[in-house]
Amino acid sequence: MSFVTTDEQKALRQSVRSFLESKSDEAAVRAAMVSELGFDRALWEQLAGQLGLAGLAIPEEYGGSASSMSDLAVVMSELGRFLVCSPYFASVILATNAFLESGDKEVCLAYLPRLAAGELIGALAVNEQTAELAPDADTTTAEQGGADWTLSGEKNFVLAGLAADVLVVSAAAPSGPSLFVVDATHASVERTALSVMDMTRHQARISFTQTPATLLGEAGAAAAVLSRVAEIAVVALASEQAGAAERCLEMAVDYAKTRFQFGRQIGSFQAIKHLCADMLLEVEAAKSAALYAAEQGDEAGAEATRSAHLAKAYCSDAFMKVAADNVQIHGGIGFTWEYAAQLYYKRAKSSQVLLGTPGHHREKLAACSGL
Amino acid sequence: MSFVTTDEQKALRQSVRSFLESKSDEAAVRAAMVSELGFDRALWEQLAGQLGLAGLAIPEEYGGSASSMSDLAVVMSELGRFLVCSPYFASVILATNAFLESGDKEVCLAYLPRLAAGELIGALAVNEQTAELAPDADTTTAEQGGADWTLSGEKNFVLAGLAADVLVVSAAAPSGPSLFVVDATHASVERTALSVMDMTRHQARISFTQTPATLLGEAGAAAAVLSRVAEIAVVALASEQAGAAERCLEMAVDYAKTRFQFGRQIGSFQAIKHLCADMLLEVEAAKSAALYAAEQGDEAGAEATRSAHLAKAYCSDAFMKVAADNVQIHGGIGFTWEYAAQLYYKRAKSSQVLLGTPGHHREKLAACSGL
Amino acid sequence: MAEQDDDSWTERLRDDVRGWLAENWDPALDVPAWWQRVADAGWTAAHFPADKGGMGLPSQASGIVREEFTTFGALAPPGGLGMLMAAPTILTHGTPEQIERFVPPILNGSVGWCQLFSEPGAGSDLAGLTTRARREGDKFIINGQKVWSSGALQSDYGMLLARTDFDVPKHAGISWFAFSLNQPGVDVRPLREMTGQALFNEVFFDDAEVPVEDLIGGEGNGWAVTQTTLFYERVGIGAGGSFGRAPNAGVKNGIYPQTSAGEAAKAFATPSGPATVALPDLIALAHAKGRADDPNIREKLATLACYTDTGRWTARRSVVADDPATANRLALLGKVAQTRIVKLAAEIGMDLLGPEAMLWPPDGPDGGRFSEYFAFSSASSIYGGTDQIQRNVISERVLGLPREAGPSKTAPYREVLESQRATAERSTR
Amino acid sequence: MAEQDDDSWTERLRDDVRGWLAENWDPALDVPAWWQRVADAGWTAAHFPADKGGMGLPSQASGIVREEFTTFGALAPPGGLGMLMAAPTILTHGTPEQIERFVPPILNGSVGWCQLFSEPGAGSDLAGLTTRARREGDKFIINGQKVWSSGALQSDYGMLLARTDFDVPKHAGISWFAFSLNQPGVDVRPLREMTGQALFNEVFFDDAEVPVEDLIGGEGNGWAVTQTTLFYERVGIGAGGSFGRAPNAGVKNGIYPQTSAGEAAKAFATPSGPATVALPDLIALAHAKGRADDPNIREKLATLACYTDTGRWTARRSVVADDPATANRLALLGKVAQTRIVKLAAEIGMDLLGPEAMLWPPDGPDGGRFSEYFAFSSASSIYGGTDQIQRNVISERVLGLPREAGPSKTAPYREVLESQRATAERSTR
Repeated sequence: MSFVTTDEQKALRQSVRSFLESKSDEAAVRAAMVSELGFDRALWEQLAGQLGLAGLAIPEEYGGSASSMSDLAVVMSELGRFLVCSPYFASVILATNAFLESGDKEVCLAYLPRLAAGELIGALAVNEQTAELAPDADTTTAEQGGADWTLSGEKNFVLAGLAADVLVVSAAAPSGPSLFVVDATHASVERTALSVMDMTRHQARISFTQTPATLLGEAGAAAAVLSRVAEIAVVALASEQAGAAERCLEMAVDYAKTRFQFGRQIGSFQAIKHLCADMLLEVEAAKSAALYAAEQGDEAGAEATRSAHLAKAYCSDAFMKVAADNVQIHGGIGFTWEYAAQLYYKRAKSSQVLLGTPGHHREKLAACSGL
Repeated sequence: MSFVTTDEQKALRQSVRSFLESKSDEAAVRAAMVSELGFDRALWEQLAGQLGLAGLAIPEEYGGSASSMSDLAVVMSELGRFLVCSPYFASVILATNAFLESGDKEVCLAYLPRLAAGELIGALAVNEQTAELAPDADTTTAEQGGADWTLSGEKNFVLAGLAADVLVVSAAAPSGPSLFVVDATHASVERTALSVMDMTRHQARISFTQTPATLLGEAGAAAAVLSRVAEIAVVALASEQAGAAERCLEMAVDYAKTRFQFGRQIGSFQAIKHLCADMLLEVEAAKSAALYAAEQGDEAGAEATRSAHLAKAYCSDAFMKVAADNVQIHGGIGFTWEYAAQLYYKRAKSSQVLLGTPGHHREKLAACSGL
Repeated sequence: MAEQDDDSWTERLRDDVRGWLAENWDPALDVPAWWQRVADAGWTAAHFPADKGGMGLPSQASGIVREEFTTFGALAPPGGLGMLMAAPTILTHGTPEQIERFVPPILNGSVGWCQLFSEPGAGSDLAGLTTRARREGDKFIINGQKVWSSGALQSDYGMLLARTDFDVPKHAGISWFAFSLNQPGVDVRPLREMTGQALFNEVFFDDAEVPVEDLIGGEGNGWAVTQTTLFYERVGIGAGGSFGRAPNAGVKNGIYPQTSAGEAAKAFATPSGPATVALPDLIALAHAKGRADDPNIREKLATLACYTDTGRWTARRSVVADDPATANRLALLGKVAQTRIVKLAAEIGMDLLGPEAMLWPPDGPDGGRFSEYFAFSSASSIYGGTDQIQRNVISERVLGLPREAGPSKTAPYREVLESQRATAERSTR
Repeated sequence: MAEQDDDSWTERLRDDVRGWLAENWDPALDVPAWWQRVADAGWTAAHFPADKGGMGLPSQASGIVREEFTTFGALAPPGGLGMLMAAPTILTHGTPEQIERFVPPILNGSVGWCQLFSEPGAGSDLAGLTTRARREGDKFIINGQKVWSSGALQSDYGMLLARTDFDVPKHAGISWFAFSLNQPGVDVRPLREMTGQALFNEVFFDDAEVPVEDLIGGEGNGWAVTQTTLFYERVGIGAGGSFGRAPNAGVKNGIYPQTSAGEAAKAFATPSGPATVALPDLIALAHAKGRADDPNIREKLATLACYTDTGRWTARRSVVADDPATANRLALLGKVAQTRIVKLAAEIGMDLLGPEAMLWPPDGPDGGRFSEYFAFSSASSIYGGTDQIQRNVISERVLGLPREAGPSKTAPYREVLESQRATAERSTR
């Protein structure tokens, strides 16, 4: 572990932050979250084009900039801070890594350059009854006729499912769970928006009826590929959670300094002060867990796996606690629709559950720790 | 549920409290806890004789006063409040109820009148590896030769094991786990004091080598009898815990009012005030649980079982938390040997574990609650 | 969880109610006529004195009466904030004339009440309110703003706290009014909450009026009157309240959505709004989700059982306590006891749902009620006085710990406000 | 839990240490001679400036050096409170002459130090101390009492805070002395703790003396000096300290229990006293008790893993931070992070033991260490500043939240004490 922030990372954070401060303030978030597709296309194109963030995770041979997980973590934490409504996580983290980890150079060459440029938006359609990218229980099936595959079945909880142009889908093939690439706009694909608590992160239910599909990687390899994709994704998500949690603390502290009750700033009361101190402990511990997991995350291995589970378990509960404490410190106004505290509270819940609950990851962490 | 305290109960509490205030103050507790047998015989004789408390749980036909569990709960909570070092729980609750629940009139007639008078001290020797009065795993064995039984094996965690005159012992007999009465002073009985954290409650390891024993009740009936004895005992223990917890709160509040730091009573700081308020919630909830379980405790049944598990689970953790908070509010002095806070802290731990951890009882409570 | 009331008076009361209903329940009556009949018989507030429209029974009687009405299938006596808070407050502090004028319309359900206490700048510090009541002849002119008024849109009257004097110390300048909402100077605006619903309202006063004879408890004595109101609120929000299970009283201007008492009884029997998520719901959900054997879930549900039952039992101990100090001590714990129940129940619900916890009504199991309850649960430690305020109150009034030093309690409130404004300016500069 | 330092200087440092030890480690030397050799080479405080006996390396160097010494089997450089707190304080606030006089005997381990800060009446409120230092010619005369001095019986010097002026405001009348314990006016009495051990002492001063030239940082400037001492204490108690793993320095009067450095190294390699109960111990215990598959235990141990690792990583981030504000922000969290680790570890240990949790040394698994650790754990939120004080400090110094109003900060402390006495009398009457 180094925990050293490079000058490049500092510059990256600064540029993303200034960009989002002007382009994704609370009003922009609220506008995007009630839009049909749940994101602002102009913002997406600038993130991908002007800032070049869509290609961060992609090797140069496919048109990306081959950055480290620690760089990605910087971007994710800023996206979390601003609650950005964006297919970034779905496309740049989930779908892109599914392509990459498949090892299928031909298909990668066909899609990754456009994903890296942000011209295509990808999504990963694996979950049916669980949220953990575990394809073993897939009821979606793949049938082969000659060289062609078709998929039939239904996927649930697909992030950016409506926004996506291309889907990576897991399905039960004769040789086991396999990954496929599907044109999201094909007539046989039916996409339904889910009603979700966290409106800053739209999700869809997607059904396939004999939908033409291209095999991605080797048939039967989905479980291994997705296991590594999930590991990378929870590390990215942990950074997003830590960034959002830090913003909740700042909101709470700012309010505590400016809100007067009993003729005093409420931040002068020990009950509030100590709650804020505990929030800081959670925030910094979450940042530590996310940073460490990102440092370990570039290469697969036992420590990458362990630190990913630890980061997701810890950051999930830390963000949830800090978001709830932020509501509490704001009192009644924190509970109103019009105030931003509720957006973070709901984001904290969706992030906590996404890709496996903290309890799920603690169980995995125990299994990685000699238990 | 009535939660009505009768005038008789109020009078009982008052008389026990005044008695213990003069006879079992902290100095008396410290003297008794380092004595060889761990109790003050004069105090025991007065409790049994002058106050008539040893016969509370015993029907009149055996020389007792046939009081209700709610009455017993009053006594137990006062004993808890003063951390009284006494074989009361071992003899009056555990051993006495083992006699009674066995339904063995002949043996009861032989022992209960003297137990009711406090002339005999009883103890219950069941536990070997667990603390839950579960005789199924007994390695202690009972052999029958004609009408005579002998016991061989070792019992652990026997409350008042050194102080006792007579032991009720569980052992594996041919027809299953059975209960026996043993003369604690018999030469074949070897008693060793355990080194315990909570010195106000001495325990012993007791080994039997072909020790003569009298069968108590029916052979093979130990599990059923002890299950009910455990139910009664945890209700009594819960009352003791609630009483001791209440005393911890009082100590903490008194100290918070008289200790000055930063030129203020520390009880004027919100951190301390709110901790005390939370302690009150725990104490009153514990009292509620203990009172309810005592009201339900006179007759066996589903609600008696459920409320006993709930009371032991809740009161255990409430007392432990309140005892730890009391140390915290006292700061450094609370951590010293010479200050009473540590005695309650250690008593809280022994009480928490005795007759099954809170986790054990929550699991049972879940099983009683449709899970 | 069998429970027995071994007090024989409660059994007698239940018999009396059933007997009376057998003779009097008429589903064809309109709601006002039925409630008038109920009130005339004394059932609405059986725990009130006999000469004040009640029967002089112990306080748990009102809950028992409502249980029997509901079990019988009859429309229960009116409840709502009027019964919960306004009636007992006016009974305690009102003049005989005021009691005569305000209490009967609460008991017969013809007038609905809301609370007009909190302000944007006066939440936890309720006494910091600045809504102004200026005396003009035989009336007061009201200007200012209130917030967090639940049911204000459906109410005829509000319990209004306003400052009648800025030149005396903070707590001495407050008065408590029975305030008619049916007048031009009042603007009620729904306030949308995190749940997406608008249970609460903002209420704006622009030269609204209240006659002098509707001032309860005397000018400048409002803070003392408020303590009574808040006491009944705490008892009600805590685990022991019985009016939450009663239909709301008098819908604004006497208009009822149902045409007959029978229809109203049916509507009341069908729960509406964000239903509470309680232990039995979660046990059923655990089975439905195949998690009933999960030791971590069992541990949490058992803990919830402990919180729920001890909350209920402690509330009961408060009710049957034979000295007021004990009753008060236990009643004051109700709110914080309730918070931990609500938060743990909400958390277990989310835990059991797994990925479906991300859904929201109308999606998600059971119409998304568990998600909605989770959002709602964040407010449980805020409404009715934050948990921080509850703990202050408990530690000071029950445990006798010292109050915190604050700005002068004796300075005219005008000066306190000015100095506060100066500090705020300094700290934002 | 593989960890890699990708900073190449640390690898170079490790090589240097190993190389030096290969040439210099001599187990036959007596301890003072060995430690003199170590100090002369600059290893004791490699993070100190080169002209102050160190090597000018980053602060994590001292931990790395000690690791390598221990791995090599050599007696590690001296640690203890002198290295942890006294040396950096004197380095920061002392005169060149004082640094020259006090620091080298710390680096070569010939003089052991303890802390003389807390008093019976000044715990959380350390600045409320009343031990008096009265100037008489070229010395100060000390009267009063200290408490919670760990190692005072084994130390030659104490970091003494005493009040040199009662007629100025509370924080302005305090001075920081390097105080010799080896004199007649000092009485050190062991203080028995809940664990039955006496790690701490009470220290009584009866006309004890300290020469003027041992006043560090100037008269009346002790509070500022203390902040430096406390900063190093916090860093040390928190998850990041490295001197806890080092042998204590100079046992009183230069007498060492071991005759040779080799023996001392062996003694240090064998842990003594109430050993910490850490995650690996508990994982082993879970297996030994057949509870490794229990989901509730797994959940708790995983949580402990989270606390432990995030505590370690946050401490590390503090060490490598390139701005002092971040370093301080993270270091200040160390103590509260440590509390939750200790308390959870102690609780899991008890949980795993079942009925054996009731036992006490010498009975119980592993000699009763888990029970002893549980008793000890209650102090983790108290020693080194209670968690309440830590949270005050974090919220004020890191988050910038306002201090609480207290008694006047400008009044002469004598008056504050008098008014406090009056309040106390009133409240106990």
